[in-house]
Amino acid sequence: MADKKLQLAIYWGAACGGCDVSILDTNEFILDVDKAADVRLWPIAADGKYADVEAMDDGELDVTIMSGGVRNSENEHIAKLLRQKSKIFVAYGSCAYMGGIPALANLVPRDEIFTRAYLDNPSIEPGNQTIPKPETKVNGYDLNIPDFYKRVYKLDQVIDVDYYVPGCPPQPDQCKAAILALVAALTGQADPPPKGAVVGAFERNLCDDCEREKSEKKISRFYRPWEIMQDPKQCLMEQGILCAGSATRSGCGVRCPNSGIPCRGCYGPAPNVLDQGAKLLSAVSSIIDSQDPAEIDEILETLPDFTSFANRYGVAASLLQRSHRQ
Amino acid sequence: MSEPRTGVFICNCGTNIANVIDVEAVRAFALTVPGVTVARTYRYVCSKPGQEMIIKDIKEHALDRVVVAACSPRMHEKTFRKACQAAGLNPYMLEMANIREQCAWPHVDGLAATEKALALTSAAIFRVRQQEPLEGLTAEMCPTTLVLGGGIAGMTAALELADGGHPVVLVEKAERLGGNLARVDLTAPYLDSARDLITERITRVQGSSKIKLMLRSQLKSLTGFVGNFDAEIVTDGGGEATARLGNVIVATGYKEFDAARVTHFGYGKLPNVITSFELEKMLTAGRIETREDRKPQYVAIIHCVGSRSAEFHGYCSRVCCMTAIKYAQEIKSAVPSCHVLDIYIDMNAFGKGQEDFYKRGSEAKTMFLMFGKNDYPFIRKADAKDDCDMLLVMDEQLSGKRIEIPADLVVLMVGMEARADSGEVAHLVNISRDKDGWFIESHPKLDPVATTTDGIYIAGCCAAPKDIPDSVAQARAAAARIMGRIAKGKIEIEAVYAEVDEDFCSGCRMCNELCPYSAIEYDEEKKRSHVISAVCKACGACVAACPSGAIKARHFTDKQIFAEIEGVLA
Amino acid sequence: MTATVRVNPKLISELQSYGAEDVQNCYHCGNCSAACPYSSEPFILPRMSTRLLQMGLEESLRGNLEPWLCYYCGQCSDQCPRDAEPGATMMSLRRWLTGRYDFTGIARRFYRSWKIELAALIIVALLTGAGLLAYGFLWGGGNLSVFDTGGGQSAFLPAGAIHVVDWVLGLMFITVVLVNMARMWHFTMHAEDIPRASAGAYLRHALLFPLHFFTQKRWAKCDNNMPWLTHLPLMLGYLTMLVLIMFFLEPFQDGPAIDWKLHTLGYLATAGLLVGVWYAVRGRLKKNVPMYRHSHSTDWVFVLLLLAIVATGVLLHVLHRLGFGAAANLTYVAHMMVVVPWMMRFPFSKWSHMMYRPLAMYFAAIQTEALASQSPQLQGGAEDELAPVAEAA
Amino acid sequence: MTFEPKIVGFLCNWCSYTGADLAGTSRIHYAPNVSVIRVMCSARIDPTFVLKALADGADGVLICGCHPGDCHYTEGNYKMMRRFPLLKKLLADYGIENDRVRLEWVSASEGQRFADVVNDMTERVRALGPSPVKMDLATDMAER
Repeated sequence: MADKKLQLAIYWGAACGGCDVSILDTNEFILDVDKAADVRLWPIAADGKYADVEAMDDGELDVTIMSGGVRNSENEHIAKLLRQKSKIFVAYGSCAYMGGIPALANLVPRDEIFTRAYLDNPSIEPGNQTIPKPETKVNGYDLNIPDFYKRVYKLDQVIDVDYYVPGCPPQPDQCKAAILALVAALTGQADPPPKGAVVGAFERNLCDDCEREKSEKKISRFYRPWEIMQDPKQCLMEQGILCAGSATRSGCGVRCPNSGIPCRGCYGPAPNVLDQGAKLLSAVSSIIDSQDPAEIDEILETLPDFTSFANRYGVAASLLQRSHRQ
Repeated sequence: MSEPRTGVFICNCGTNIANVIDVEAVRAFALTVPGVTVARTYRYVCSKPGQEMIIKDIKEHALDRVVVAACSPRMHEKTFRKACQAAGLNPYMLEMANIREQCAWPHVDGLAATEKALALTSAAIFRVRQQEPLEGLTAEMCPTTLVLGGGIAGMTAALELADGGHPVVLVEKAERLGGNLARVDLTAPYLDSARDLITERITRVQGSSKIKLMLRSQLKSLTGFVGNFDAEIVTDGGGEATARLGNVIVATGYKEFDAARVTHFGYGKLPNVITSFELEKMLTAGRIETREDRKPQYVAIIHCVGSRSAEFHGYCSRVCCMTAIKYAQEIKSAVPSCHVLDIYIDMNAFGKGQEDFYKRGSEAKTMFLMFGKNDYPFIRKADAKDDCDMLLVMDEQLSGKRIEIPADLVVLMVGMEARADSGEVAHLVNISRDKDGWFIESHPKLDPVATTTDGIYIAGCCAAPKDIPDSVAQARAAAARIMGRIAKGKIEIEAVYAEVDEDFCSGCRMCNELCPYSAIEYDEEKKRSHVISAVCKACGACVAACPSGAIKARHFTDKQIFAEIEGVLA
Repeated sequence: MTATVRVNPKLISELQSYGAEDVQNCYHCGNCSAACPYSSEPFILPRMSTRLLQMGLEESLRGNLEPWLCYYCGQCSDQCPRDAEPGATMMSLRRWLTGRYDFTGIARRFYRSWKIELAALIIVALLTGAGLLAYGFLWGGGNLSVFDTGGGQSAFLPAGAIHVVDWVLGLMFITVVLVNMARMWHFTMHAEDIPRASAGAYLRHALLFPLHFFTQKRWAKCDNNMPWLTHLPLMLGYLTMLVLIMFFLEPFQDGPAIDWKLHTLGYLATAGLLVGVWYAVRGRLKKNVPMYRHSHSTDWVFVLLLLAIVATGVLLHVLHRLGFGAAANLTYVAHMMVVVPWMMRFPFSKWSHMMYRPLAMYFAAIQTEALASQSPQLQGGAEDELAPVAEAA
Repeated sequence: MTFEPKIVGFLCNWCSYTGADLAGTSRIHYAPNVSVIRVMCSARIDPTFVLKALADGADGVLICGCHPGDCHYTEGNYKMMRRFPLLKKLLADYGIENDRVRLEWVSASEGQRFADVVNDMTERVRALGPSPVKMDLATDMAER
């Protein structure tokens, strides 16, 4: 099938579009991709309709690269549709992989989100507050919008995913490497990675690639990055700056810590870790330098909204997945 | 992994379990769990026939895993592990479900208890599926012992080992041997001379070919683990030495309480208020006189200076009471005309010969006056008309009277406290200290000379105030413990310990500070942390904290515990 | 208790000359007070007195009634785990107190050295002897062989004259004892930290003194009341004799005619004295009762003199009745040579405890009441048993 | 019929597990709702265990360790002491009621105390009703 061009679809679910940009960030490589493949669907680059996809045969697509998770019925519909039509389905980016930033909303019940967005929002013209409904009649016509689910799902909670490319967004080189690996596999030049593999990332954690000097750790208070003059050489965690690097898979090229920003954990948990947030929690709290409950609480006071930090990209992927407040 | 073949054995424990729990139901349930090959109930699984039943089944059904639902694993885990071993199955392929202590006994409602028994058993079956055969390690045992401190305890330990034919490195900070005992004249209760006690030892230590004596020296660093320590020792004037060691005995002793801290007594201001050690000097010199070179007519001895007080140390320093009685008698014999007043809180005269000694003190016409805890007497200069130099004022407990005590010489029985450098020492050899700075033993009653760090032993007053016999006993005990291990030649290392998977370790060093035994080493080249199996005690602190999930607690892996959780809730 | 008192390490040695032995051995376990049948708030004997002695708190000791509340049954000494002999301590304290109460200071000398005492006694005895003989020959009957007035002749030693001697000596020593008793009252009832008692209190308990004086009933509380039983005849016999001699000497001594009423009394008294003395001597020799275990020289003087008095008394009576006038008179002189020193010792020796003890009972009751009125939890206790008569009265 | 909560207990081997055994040997009766998982030290208890137990349907989780200062491993329990408050924050953010997860110090000699803790915890969780997590994951997909 060497002569036949690679059939490729790129789509987005509950995502910001950054992932598509990261694909474009591969620069001229994108042209090679174009040479090697028919891009059958890619909203940000080419026009395409649901109907065209529906018209395809099952498995007609070789690869679908989807970014974003599932927040609404449209996301789910298209995800399922593309799954049906493709041989290989790649969850691309942290949202597709773990729910990502949108999944932070899982910590808040839907109705609260609506209240905040459509009723209490100061930018809404008074008296005109309305919560959008899936079906509405506008002068005789049925107007349909996707219905907004109770929570965000990572892709593999809705469909069967073959490969994952983590990152918010994935680092262009990694993206390139991933695509090349898939092409190689499809063209029979190499064995395909095992199903469910995380491609475009390493089997180790960030600290391994972080150049900052590390020593034994004890923390007597935490600082937000802007609160102190940081030592550019020393491990951020040791300086009291909460950094997710130790609990996060490497592959990003240590971009954040290298620029003085603590790791946010977008590449997800270590290969054999069940819950990234819980692991970071366990590590960070263990090194607090106190044996006195009151003092421990004080130290933790300097650590605002830890939950959202530790699960910034992973609420949907975490063991509890969402807030269970009734 | 091929489908496991698990045997489940449910114990009736006579009627202990069977009366409350429907063991047959448990058995029936076990058989429904995938991977269970046989399930049996038996009257006493721990009995000989019970164990034989297990062995037989392991062989006949080629079982590769065993679950025993019976009493607490703290009771019989060893028993059943042996049984597995006897059948050629690795002992770590056994898991127990505690359906007696934590189910049959504390629960009355049979139905609910059986429910719980099912949960516990399924947890065990799930867990055992994840278990792996484990082997312990062995390591060499270096016969050399490092003894820190050349006091009576240190010297005794060193000699004990040397006499047993084992090499010893004896490190003493000061420029002479003898420690605090060398500052003492006679000893209670038999009034034999301290000098005699130590000179014999000092000469033997100096003469011994087995003992490498290092005066004016200190331990600088200690690395490695039991049987395989490496020590760096520095000597004043720049000498440095290294030594390979198997074990360490810490006998660093104590320091006397600084009497100046108790303001009531005006120590340092009133010339004739002296400490017990200053009196010892006088006694050794054989002349008991005031600063004005007068023979004292009244000598007041105050007990518990710094000890048993809310302000300073809460504990009793143990030797002061009898030492005070000793002084009363020595002073009396030196200055017969002199009146001795012994001012105490309680008279602690436990142990051999001490009660009689106390009585003899009374017969020597010592006046015993009792003061209340934290209600110290205070001392003032006497007036010209008085026939004494100072007056002590206090509330006497036995008469309930507020009294005034004449004194020409006041002796303060200063207590013992942990040495200022005990913190460093503890850190160096990696043992812990209690709130008062004394080194903590592995078990206060059952294991008083060992510490929580394998291969490190403590003897004498560095562990807590004690008298000479107890210090010597501890020293010899520590030496004996070590000789026992040297005799064994090799040391077995438990199969249960933590190990780092270097592929996943990212060298973040989160775990390094967490180990209470400093079992975690960081390899600068590899940029990996590593657990010294022999030092690890398998608490699992590092495992839970490792953000990369790179540390594995053998026999308590995440997988196994996850499985157990699933089993309980299945 | 704000007043600060000075301890005196020397006192304890001083007390040794009064018979205190192992006081300093006591470490105040309190077994003695638990065993003591007399110990009850506010008089915790013998522990408190022992403590005061150990500490040499003279003031407090001097004002302390407790030694007098003790009868030396010895149960404390038996119970003592440290052989501190609390009983002996109390005994020695009684001697010491006697010395303290005595304003003449003679008692202290006697207690401190038996030589002085013996010398004093001998001198007095000799003086008495010489005096009587001189009187007999020069101013009395003049005829040694005449004992009584039966033969019409006047007796060698006329009862009237002797009577006067008795009275003079008696009054002299009674005064001394009374003064000492007054001092005792002052020391004990006006001591530090003892509440002043009301006159009413003194009246209410007044009957305790005679009660205890005649019966020593409190002593009977000892588990072994044999000592009390044997002491009673001695005591009563002694008192009877005293009365007979002080008030009925003439009819008792004179005449060939016998006044049977008086004589029966006399014989009974003599018997009583004999029993008492015999028991005391036997006890002191066999040391079978704790109270006799630690005899002080003065104790021996006491019993021996008593023995001598009884013996000479009896002999004199016999000789007189058999008609050996001369022998009787000489015996009489001998008799007097013992009686006078004996009477002289009265205020300065153990003897005086017959006054101090009942007095102490009396004061104790008053103190208890006074203290009780201060702190209610003392209600009952010693008061109950010290003041049975108070109610009766 | 009344709701019987299913509670998972994580007990340290040296103090709490022995304490629980003691409750049994001294025949102190307590609620059968807590099933115990033995770990060597409370420091081994990874917050993941707690989350997993809740995710797998436990109505509550009880963690027991040696009293502070009493740890067999000298200071393991302090590590748990440090993790717990942060874990409680996280659980609160996930909408798990406070009483469902609990940390208690139980020594080897405190059989009675263990029984009391179990009874009290069982009552509190019973009062809360079944775990929201349980029902939620079940119905989630359906209702979206």
